[in-house]
Amino acid sequence: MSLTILQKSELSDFIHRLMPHYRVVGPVESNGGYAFDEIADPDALRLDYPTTILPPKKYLLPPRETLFKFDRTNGGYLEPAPQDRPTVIFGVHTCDLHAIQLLDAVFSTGFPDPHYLERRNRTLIVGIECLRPCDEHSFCKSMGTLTAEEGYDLHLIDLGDAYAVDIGTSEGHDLLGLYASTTPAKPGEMQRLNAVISEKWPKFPYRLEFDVSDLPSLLSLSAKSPLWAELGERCLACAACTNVCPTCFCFDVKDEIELDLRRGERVRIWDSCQLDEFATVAGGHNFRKSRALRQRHRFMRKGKYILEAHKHLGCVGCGRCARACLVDITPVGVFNELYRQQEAGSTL
Amino acid sequence: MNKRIDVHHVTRVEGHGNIVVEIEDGRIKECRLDVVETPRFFEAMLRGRPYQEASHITSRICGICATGHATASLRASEKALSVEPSEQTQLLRKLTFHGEILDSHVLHAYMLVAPDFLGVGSVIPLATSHPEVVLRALRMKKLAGDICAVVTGRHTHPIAMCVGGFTHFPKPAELENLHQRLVAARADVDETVALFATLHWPQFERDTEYVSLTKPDEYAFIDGEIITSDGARLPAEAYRQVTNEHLVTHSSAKHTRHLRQSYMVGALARFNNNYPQLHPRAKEAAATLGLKPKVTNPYLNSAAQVVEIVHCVEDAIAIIDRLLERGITSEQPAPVKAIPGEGVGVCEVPRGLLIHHYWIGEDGNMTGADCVIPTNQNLANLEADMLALTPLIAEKPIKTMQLDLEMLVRAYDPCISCSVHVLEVEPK
Amino acid sequence: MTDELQIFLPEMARIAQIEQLTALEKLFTIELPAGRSLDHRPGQFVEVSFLGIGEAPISISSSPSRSNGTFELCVRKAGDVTGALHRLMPGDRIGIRGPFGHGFPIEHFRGKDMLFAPGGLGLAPARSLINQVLDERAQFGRVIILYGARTPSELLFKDELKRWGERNDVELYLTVDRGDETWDGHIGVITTLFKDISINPRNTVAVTVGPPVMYRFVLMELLGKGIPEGNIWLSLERRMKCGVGKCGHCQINNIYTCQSGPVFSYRDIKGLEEAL
Amino acid sequence: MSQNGKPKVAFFDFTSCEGCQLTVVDSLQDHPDLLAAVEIVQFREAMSEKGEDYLVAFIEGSCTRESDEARLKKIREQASIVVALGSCAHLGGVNSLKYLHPLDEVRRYVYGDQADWYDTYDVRPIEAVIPVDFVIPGCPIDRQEFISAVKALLLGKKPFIPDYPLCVECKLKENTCLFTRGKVCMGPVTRAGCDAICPTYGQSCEACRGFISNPNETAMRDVLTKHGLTVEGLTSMYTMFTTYQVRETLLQRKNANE
Ligand SMILES: Cc1cc2nc3c(=O)[nH]c(=O)nc-3n(C[C@H](O)[C@H](O)[C@H](O)COP(=O)(O)OP(=O)(O)OC[C@H]3O[C@@H](n4cnc5c(N)ncnc54)[C@H](O)[C@@H]3O)c2cc1C
Ligand code: SF4
Ligand code: SF4
Ligand code: SF4
Repeated sequence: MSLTILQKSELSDFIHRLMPHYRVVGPVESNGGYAFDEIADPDALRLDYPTTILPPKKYLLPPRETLFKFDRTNGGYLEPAPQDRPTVIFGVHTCDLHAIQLLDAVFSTGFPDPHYLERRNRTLIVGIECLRPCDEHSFCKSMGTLTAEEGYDLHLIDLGDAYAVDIGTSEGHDLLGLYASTTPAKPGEMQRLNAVISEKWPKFPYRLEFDVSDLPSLLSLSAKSPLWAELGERCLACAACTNVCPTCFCFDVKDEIELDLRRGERVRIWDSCQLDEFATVAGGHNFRKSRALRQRHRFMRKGKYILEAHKHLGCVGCGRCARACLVDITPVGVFNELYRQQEAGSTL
Repeated sequence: MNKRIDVHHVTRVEGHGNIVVEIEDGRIKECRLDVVETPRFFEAMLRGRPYQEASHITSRICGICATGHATASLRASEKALSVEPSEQTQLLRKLTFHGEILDSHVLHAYMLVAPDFLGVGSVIPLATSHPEVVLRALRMKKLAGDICAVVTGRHTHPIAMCVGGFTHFPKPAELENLHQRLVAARADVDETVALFATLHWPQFERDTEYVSLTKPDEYAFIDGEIITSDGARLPAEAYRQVTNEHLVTHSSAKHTRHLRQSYMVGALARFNNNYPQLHPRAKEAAATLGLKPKVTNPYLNSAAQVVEIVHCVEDAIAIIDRLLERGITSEQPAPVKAIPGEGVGVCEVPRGLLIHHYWIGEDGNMTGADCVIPTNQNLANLEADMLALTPLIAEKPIKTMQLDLEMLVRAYDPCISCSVHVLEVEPK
Repeated sequence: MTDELQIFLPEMARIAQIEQLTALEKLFTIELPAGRSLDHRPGQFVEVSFLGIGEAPISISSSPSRSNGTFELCVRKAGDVTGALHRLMPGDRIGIRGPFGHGFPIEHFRGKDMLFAPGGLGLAPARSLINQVLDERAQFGRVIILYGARTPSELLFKDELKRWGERNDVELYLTVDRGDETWDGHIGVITTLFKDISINPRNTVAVTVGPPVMYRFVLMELLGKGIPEGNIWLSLERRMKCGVGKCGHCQINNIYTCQSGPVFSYRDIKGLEEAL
Repeated sequence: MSQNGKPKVAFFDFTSCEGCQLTVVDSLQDHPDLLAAVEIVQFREAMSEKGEDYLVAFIEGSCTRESDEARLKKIREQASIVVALGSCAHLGGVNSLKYLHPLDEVRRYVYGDQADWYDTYDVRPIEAVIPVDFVIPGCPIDRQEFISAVKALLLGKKPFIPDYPLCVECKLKENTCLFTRGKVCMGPVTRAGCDAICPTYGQSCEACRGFISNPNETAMRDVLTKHGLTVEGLTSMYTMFTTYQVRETLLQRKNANE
């Protein structure tokens, strides 16, 4: 880890210099909240944002993405998808950094996914250290995502009138070298950094009533819990929870065609395991017909299946799904309830 | 001589109407426009609903003047509840209103009227014979629709308008984009004026009473006093003195009359009554088209629409300038100051004077509503025109007669789905 | 992006031949470009594209031992893509991706008695393995085939069934749920065939492919006969949108059917909450 | 099919505001090639020509009187494919408000009871009169969805109409949920496909596209009441476009209980 200092007054210039070469995105005010969006005016960037509705995932796995184009008249001539501009994402919280690491794992294991990986390779990530919880829904500390050792090219820590910049990769180093004016960290700034970091931790509460390392086994034991049925009663199957999730990656694939019925493209679009038709096959059989089963699948995936398949937990504690759910189905609530049920069961 | 013309469902008009003309021994026995649209009871439907829903329900009276109905509805509620919309709200409303007038006039002039003059049955053959004309019309219509979309989400059944203001605000970049496109559209507008200046309008004059809203300092579309070419001038609230709605047997729509047997509303009436307030470029266009108040050939209603196209484009540009200059703020809707209440909202929708009159109860629910629709006001006048025209053309072959009559009906741009609102509900 | 990395880009293949098997099923013979062979294993599937409509996973129905540079797909008209495939003619082109999934581990089956119990359309994938086994007949013990369809007219590959029935090294039992005037064979669901056969459970590999509802009952029979869980093989159907372990649709607990399957031994999946 | 190989389509209107037909006209702005893809043989609002030979009939508007039934049946006889265009045709739509006196019944719908309905010739969706092959929902229809549906029909596949809640699209729009802005919204039980245009423009969804086929009614009621909706408010939310559906569901429940 090497540290330099970027004065806040220099940030705007940094971004301006990036703009001819990169698509620069980051959190901006939107709709009474915040959203990651393309930055046209560096002053619109809000690095001290609490949270966003959609995570920065949308720049790596877009909600709708062309897989290839075709022309049916020309023997089905196929053309690979066009590429996005190289992108710098500013202001990624540590929970989202963890989520991106999971996505990296998902899309590079087995058949590597060229669409994701190409985009990922052309994306630089500038993280920002969280100094206070986004709101009452975040539970990053419990999930072990309140800090990130890797997954960023640059990482910013707010020291008041300057950012301490932690350089994570050589690409990050070059970006800074080419486009930003920074100064080496002075001893006073190192001290401030230490103070900032040590002050932040107590501000974050632990919200799980057990250690996260017990989560997979807790879920294994909970396959038959009555809680799933209860969640099934409440759930609207609206998919808000999965659509806002930084680690969800399920998708549907569709063909779109022009009116001439010749040219078209195959696209992938976000899908959700919470929707009725997600596991329905021809003939009408639905492998997860009830909302209860779908909720179980969701939480099992977050706390167990994904970990087993990709060595990362499928939940990073960002709290987005909890904020989005109209019927208050939240990971913290669910996991703690399962834990209490287990505790009660094992002491019977 | 015996002749019978029965156009069962006049095409290229909004809604269902039949022309019935019967000439027996050279005498006109029948001459009427039957409105056979199903009554839709909108006023009854409003009763008991929260006032916030009224504009959403009434916009569904008509897909073409949806924004007009919504605006009249909001103004009626606002008057009833003593709500005073901000300057920004008024500007945004005017802007989207211009979008609708443009959309409707372009649709009417190019797609419904022009085919008659170019000798085809619809705009579809025009796409091959006069592609540039059709593409221009589509381009202008798209711009018109986009104005509405930027301000209210969409033209047909606008979304972001509510009592007291808006629930969504355009971004400056979106307005700048519209501004550029409007300026660029002047070329299309000029072409439009030029095209319509070449058309040979049927020669037919019949003076009548022309009724519209009026405002001292602008060409009135939203709010204002009611004025008539016969010299009457009265506040909107007194609309019943003008409209005198009455039922006639052959129509599910109500007819109206004022000082004469009938009166006319719409672009021609506005043009005749408010010529001084037109934008200078619109006045130039009027000159090119050979229009000078007072115009008494009803076929020229379509030409007056072309003049209004010019006016609306110019005024939209001016409104956007003003909005950009003062900046757009995401303001809350203006508050309701009094409840219950009664209010009258008036607008000049594409087809003429539209009146919504609401009664809102203490609980915020509608207790009564009355809507007076331009097409209803025109029906009696249209029949009077038909009656005057028929003897003049009685010698022509029946096909030509029929076309002349149909063109007359279309010139009025009747909006028949709007016109059927038979059931009136007064507060008990 | 180089072409080898393209996991979603299909290859345009030619339909060499189409045979109408039943009212709903057609058999397509497919040729890859440049005479390339598909190199599949029995039990694998391909993703078939009709450009403009979409993709559908379809099992390879021919056996690798008979490839001749072509392969066969037996397609039931079930919706948009399959319906569109049914409207195609020989010479038309379709997109092919794959083969995907693990096939049957045939190397572990050699020397064993083979009991096949496909139901309905399940014969399509099973046929690939059956023909492979028959082509290497000497390497296997008994070959028993129990096949059931709903009605006689829905029986697939009737000519082939006939040929199998005529061989003296194949024990073929057919059944239909509902008979008709053309049918003088056994009537009843597939499980009613089991009581007539005796097997050596220690040396038998059972392969069953069929609709989800069938498995529970067939498994009861197979386990009842004493076949070890590790020697019972089935092929699971799931919705699939990518075939490459990404889209999430085919997930059963922590596994992706398209990658770890679609062929599984009962031992592998019986612990999975949602498998059967 | 006409001689040029283009399928012949016709547009018909019943009781409606004609906004959906207008939307069809509007869709030409972005897709003038529509005219090259199909041959329109009847479209009263926009053309005088009338052809009686058509493959696809797009029907706008509700059936509101007995005489409409004969006309609908004639169209059904001629057309191979009948598509209901917009809320009025699909659901009865805003027209069915006309008979909305029995607020009590709607209340019972929302609260899961059964109800007694009076019998009258009521406004009805066209599906209540003739079989409908496909529906393009919305008040008005969505231009894009209309074009996509035409393409699907041309290709011989079923038009894709989502059967999941509006919230799916609303989230992708990154709208702040109206429920957290102190409003209420029908999004969680309403069929998506409009790109959540009303919430995006700051207004509650009024369910103009109808309900999804498997709504969680109980949970929805709890959400609405938790956000302060009174019984009257609930009733009004459930009846803007869907009075007919609410009645039908109630009737079915009543019959099921008898
Ligand atoms: C591993 C595997 C092997 C298969 N082998 C064969 C075979 O050999 N022959 C054969 O005829 N069929 C086979 N199927 C089934 C076949 O994939 C489906 O019938 C087909 O996907 C339906 O697509 P469609 O576009 O025609 O139908 P659609 O119009 O898309 O939909 C019809 C129904 O199919 C469901 N469905 C949609 N996509 C899929 C999907 N990808 N997988 C399953 N169901 C889906 C939908 O929920 C809908 O209910 C196999 C399926 C799998 C998973
Ligand atoms: S957000 Fe809540 S209601 Fe919606 S699908 Fe997820 S858990 Fe169910
Ligand atoms: S605003 Fe409406 S549609 Fe959007 S998320 Fe909230 S409830 Fe769903
Ligand atoms: S948001 Fe709701 S009311 Fe608005 S268009 Fe969509 S479905 Fe209709």
